[in-house]
Amino acid sequence: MDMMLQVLAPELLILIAAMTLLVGDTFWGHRHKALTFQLTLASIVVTALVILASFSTTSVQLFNGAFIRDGVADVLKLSMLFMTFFAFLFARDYLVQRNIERGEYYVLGLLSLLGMMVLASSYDMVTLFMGLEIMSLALYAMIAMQKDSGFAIESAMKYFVLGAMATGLLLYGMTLVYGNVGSLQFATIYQTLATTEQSLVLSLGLVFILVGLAFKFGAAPFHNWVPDVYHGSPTGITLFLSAAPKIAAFALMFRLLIEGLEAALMQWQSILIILAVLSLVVGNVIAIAQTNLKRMLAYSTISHMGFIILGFLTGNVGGYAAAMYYVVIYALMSLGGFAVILALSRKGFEADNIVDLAGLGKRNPVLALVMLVILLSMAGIPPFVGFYAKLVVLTEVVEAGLTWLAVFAVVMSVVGAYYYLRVIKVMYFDQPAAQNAHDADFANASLRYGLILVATLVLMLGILPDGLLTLFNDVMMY
Amino acid sequence: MSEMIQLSDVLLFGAVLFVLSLAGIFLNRKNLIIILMSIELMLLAVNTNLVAFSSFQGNMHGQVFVFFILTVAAAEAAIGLALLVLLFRNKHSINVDDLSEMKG
Amino acid sequence: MHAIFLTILLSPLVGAIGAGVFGRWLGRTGSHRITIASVAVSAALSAYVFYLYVFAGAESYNATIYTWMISDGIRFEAGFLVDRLTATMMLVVTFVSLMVHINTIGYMEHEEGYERFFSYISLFTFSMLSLVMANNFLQLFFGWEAVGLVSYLLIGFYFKRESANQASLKAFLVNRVGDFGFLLGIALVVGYFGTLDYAEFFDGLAAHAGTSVMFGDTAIHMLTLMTMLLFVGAMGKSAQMPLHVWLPESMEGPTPISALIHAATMVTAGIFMVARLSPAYELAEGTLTFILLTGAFTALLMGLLGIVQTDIKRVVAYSTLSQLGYMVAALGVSAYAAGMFHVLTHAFFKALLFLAAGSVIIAMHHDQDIRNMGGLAKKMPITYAALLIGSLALIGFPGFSGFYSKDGILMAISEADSVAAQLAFVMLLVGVFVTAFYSFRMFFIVFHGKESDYVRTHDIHESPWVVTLPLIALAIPAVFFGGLFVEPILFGDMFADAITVAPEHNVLAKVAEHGTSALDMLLHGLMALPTWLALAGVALAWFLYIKRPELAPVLAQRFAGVHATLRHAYGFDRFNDIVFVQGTRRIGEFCSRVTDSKMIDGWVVNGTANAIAFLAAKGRYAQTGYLYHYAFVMIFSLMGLLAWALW
Amino acid sequence: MMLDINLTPLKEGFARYLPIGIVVALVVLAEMAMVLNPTFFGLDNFPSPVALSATDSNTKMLGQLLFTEYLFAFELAAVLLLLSIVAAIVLTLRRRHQSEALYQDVGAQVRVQASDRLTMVKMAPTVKSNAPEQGAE
Repeated sequence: MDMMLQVLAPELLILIAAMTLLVGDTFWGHRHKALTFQLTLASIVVTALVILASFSTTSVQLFNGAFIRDGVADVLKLSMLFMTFFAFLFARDYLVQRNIERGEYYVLGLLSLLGMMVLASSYDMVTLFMGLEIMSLALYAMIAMQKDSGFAIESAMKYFVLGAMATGLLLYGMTLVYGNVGSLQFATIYQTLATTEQSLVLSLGLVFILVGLAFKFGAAPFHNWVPDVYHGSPTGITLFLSAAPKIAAFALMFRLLIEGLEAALMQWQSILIILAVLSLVVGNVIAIAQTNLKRMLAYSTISHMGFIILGFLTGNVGGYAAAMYYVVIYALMSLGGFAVILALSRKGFEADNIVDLAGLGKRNPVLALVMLVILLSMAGIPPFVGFYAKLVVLTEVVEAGLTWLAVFAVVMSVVGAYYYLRVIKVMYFDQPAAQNAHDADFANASLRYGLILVATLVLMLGILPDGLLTLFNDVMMY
Repeated sequence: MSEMIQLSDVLLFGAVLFVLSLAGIFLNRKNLIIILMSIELMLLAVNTNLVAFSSFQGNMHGQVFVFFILTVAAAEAAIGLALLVLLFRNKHSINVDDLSEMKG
Repeated sequence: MHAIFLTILLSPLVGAIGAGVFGRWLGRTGSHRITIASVAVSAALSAYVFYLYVFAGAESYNATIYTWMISDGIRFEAGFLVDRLTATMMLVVTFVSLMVHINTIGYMEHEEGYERFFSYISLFTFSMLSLVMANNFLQLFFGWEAVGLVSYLLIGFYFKRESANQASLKAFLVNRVGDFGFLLGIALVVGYFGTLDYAEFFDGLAAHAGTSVMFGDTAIHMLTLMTMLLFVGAMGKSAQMPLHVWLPESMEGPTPISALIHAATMVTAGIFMVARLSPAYELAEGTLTFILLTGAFTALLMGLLGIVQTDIKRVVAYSTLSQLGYMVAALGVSAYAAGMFHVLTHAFFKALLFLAAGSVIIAMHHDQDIRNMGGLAKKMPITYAALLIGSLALIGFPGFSGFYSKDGILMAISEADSVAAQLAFVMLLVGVFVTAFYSFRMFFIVFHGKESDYVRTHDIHESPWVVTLPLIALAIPAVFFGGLFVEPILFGDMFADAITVAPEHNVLAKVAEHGTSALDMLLHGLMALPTWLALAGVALAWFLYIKRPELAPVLAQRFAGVHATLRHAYGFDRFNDIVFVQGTRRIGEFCSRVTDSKMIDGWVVNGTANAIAFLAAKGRYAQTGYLYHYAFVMIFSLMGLLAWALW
Repeated sequence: MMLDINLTPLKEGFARYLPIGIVVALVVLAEMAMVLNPTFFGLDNFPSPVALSATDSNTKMLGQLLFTEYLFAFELAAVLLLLSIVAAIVLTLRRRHQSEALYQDVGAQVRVQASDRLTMVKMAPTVKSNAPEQGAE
């Protein structure tokens, strides 16, 4: 029992924090407005410390193999905690200005985080499904919390309906796998599939599962929700939405497809190739036509998801580690990108058009520099870490014998570099519109220093990329 | 014995339900409530599958899964309806066509 | 040594970051102090290193200081390879950069973005140093790209000017074309040699001397292809035809930049690269011939264009293009030392010319049109002397730096016995005449000649000391550097350990038979054709612009029968234009209009971009905003994937 | 329905769209039926399940699984339900600002202090006029 508590400690801590805040906020909410916020951040830090303290690459299973804690789970959870911490920290002022920031916001956020952590640790379909639903439902509600915004509600509704549909497709696929194998547990499924011949039934189930997974990733052609939701959500929530849940989507894909269905590689590899190619095209090409920065970043997300899928479809451990590396790096860059929009927004003004960045190089050199670093990194230009992440994935793709796919991905990246550079050009060479001509100062210090930290990380990880990657490779091997 | 129910009969029934619910989502252009109902129907189709497999294979896991899906369906309905209420307050309509401010 | 090299490299970076990030707090004075101090440190240490290597005979240094990553046995590193070639380049880069830094204080005095400018030029110095000090292709490429990027930023420095934005974009794009070749070349290096390190690459050359690359059934000599691709990169950076188009337009940037980047350092990166990789080029005859002809054509054709320019900076810019052609031509006959020698002398006198031109521009209140100048000699004597020295060096007047290096190149080419070399020799000889003519045309119009209305009505005076001091400092090497170093560089062993020349290619050894000392060269030069051609050019310029300026209408009449268009001549420029340039310019215009604009810009660059933009615009429509459309897309895709998986 | 305007064009779009929609739905169904048919799921592969004997209790079996193997998921289900309650309340509860007068905040009434109701203000007997300055503003 002691061991069980220790293994479950991260999830339990987050759950306890959420429950405490839910009740506590009604008592202290009027007087100590910042207390809930501070406690939320504190609980995230404590949880991260607990994970770090008990970090190990050996795997422990609980509940007859419904729950697993291994190196991958720990690394993913740490990344999620990191992203969530900064998403909350960056967004606070923005949310306060728009009357979104209430105790329940943090409760929902923590519960969503709980769902993601459960996903990262799930080892059977039921746990996986529950984690997914807890994460998703909390996200739908968080987006709609800006009740006076038609955009926010519209995007929440679209996300909800399409997300529920995708969940339905995913579930349908899972039932067929269950029907084929007779078990819900990934370990059993893996063993059964490894020893039996694959049937058409499994193929059918796999298609449904992949459609569901592709939706959660936001991979084309199941990407339509991404731009609308990223655009319509309050930026403070887009920030959250674009970082940690993508890591959770990675966990979902890793547990279900790799740990459960890896034996069916031949059946899912070709489908993943289609998804990756379409994502790279759609993401990079349509982003060019965007005038809204949030939408542009959303399309760029789609292209990044293409890269992550590239890592998966190699079908070997190095590829999965590369995909994990990429998703964490992507989340970090996305966090920074949306936080820059946050830093520029004021009450009653969303700085989410690309032209709103005009002249930023003059108005706020530090912020412009941060954005420059992030955009160059997203474009995959050395020495920033984005380059390295792309390189690692491409190396694995080439090693898997899919050179044409790697070349294609490089070409699409070059196309993609255009729209990132365009933003840089606007920042440094364009004149700001009259209403933006003032100096853009940082609203608060945490945003300023947090952003500098993110940019520094993007640079430092690019210069010293090996440590993190080695860690990811190690936990993947276990 | 041909009048006995085969597993494939149940599965086909589930498939029909499933496709009906899909069609309900993308063919319906007016009422959001119908979309919410379609989502419920989709989960029902999944449940049908699970119960059928569980019964024909003689293991209980599928039936347990059904319990969780039912729970989730309830939670989804609650949130879906809450969103619907918000939407109606905001736009005074639950018309699916009115959900198109964002595009491109 | 290690620490010294690191300090030399990183000191400008510190300055750049200081002025760039903290410029707001440092203010104008603080910014220029920190950057100048940092570059001065580099320059002083470089001088020390130069002394160590060239006079004290230090051993060449090759070490890796940091390994970035290792992938498939290929190491991605940063390191230094310092020998005499590098040490010389380092000194030139840091010295010219220091002069330009100081000059900038005066030139940019009243400009916005002062701190930013200093940050950029320090950053440029850092990039250029990392390029020349590299011991591997990765770092070379990093420096290569970084100088390109900073150059782009600097050309577009006056970003409020549309033309500056266009020019910076053009420079960036044209350089991309070159870089594409360069990158492919590096890819071949990695593919065949499995290393990025120069030393390992050189070691592997012998084994690959006969290797071929198969394209279908055609075999291509691998080293020729590789060196050719690398040279395409050099063509972009060193502005060789047809990738020269960006350099004249880059004059949109502030003048100190033109001096630093577009005359003294960056544009010579290509020549440096070829010299550095001389062991590989020695094994690729085809590439060498191509290089020779590219250089010769650039030297002559770009020189001709210089004749008709009316913008003072553009005259100097075209002369830069032409001189780069000389350097490249020297590389083409394996006279790497001669090419490098011209790089060095050119760095001094061209920086001098640009800064002097900048001084004139300051005096003219940022008017750059030479037709508005005239008779400035008395008003700004220092600038006058500087420009005169620079021009004499440029045309190769006996005794000046440029004389030794240019004569070295010409003699080297005359000793090579291929047909291509003979053709090149003739073109370069004509080029000498042309160079002298346009240089002194500009000189006479600006400083002698009739004072224009503008000059008469405005108060024009000498520039402040921060501008003139670098002029004096640069004038000294522009006069003496050539004579002092001609013997060790061309005929001695100055670059012996850095440059490899196959015995059968060694034209400089044949040149040496005529005598190796500066005095020998001087005596020989006095009797040789180039000197007289140069003097003839000067004389013609003098005659047409000083002695008999009224001759223009007469000449215009005389040539009327030959060229019908001459009737429309309305001045000397037009006259010159038609007599000397028109034919060339027609071709040039055709090239620029059809080849450049239509085919390259229009079809390849813009065509792809337009197609993608079109796709993007159409693709947006798929995002209709309607929920049921999204659902339908999903189901439709599901249908497709099901079909794919089940059949 | 709720909004009668623009109903005709809507219906036109619907009518044009309906056939493709139905075709796609039918194709998906057909594709699923390719697998979900007696070849794979006939009685040969899956014989009819044996009826449970009287001593077996389905409920008991379910319960046993639910509280052992699926205990974690069961707890998560509780979290999920709580989450949906919180979310639904947060989203739909609204403070009626327009009719605030109708509601009493008991806590505020209890907490109120005398100083909140009445404040003594010290005023100068006369106020110096500074009209010109105001005019300038």
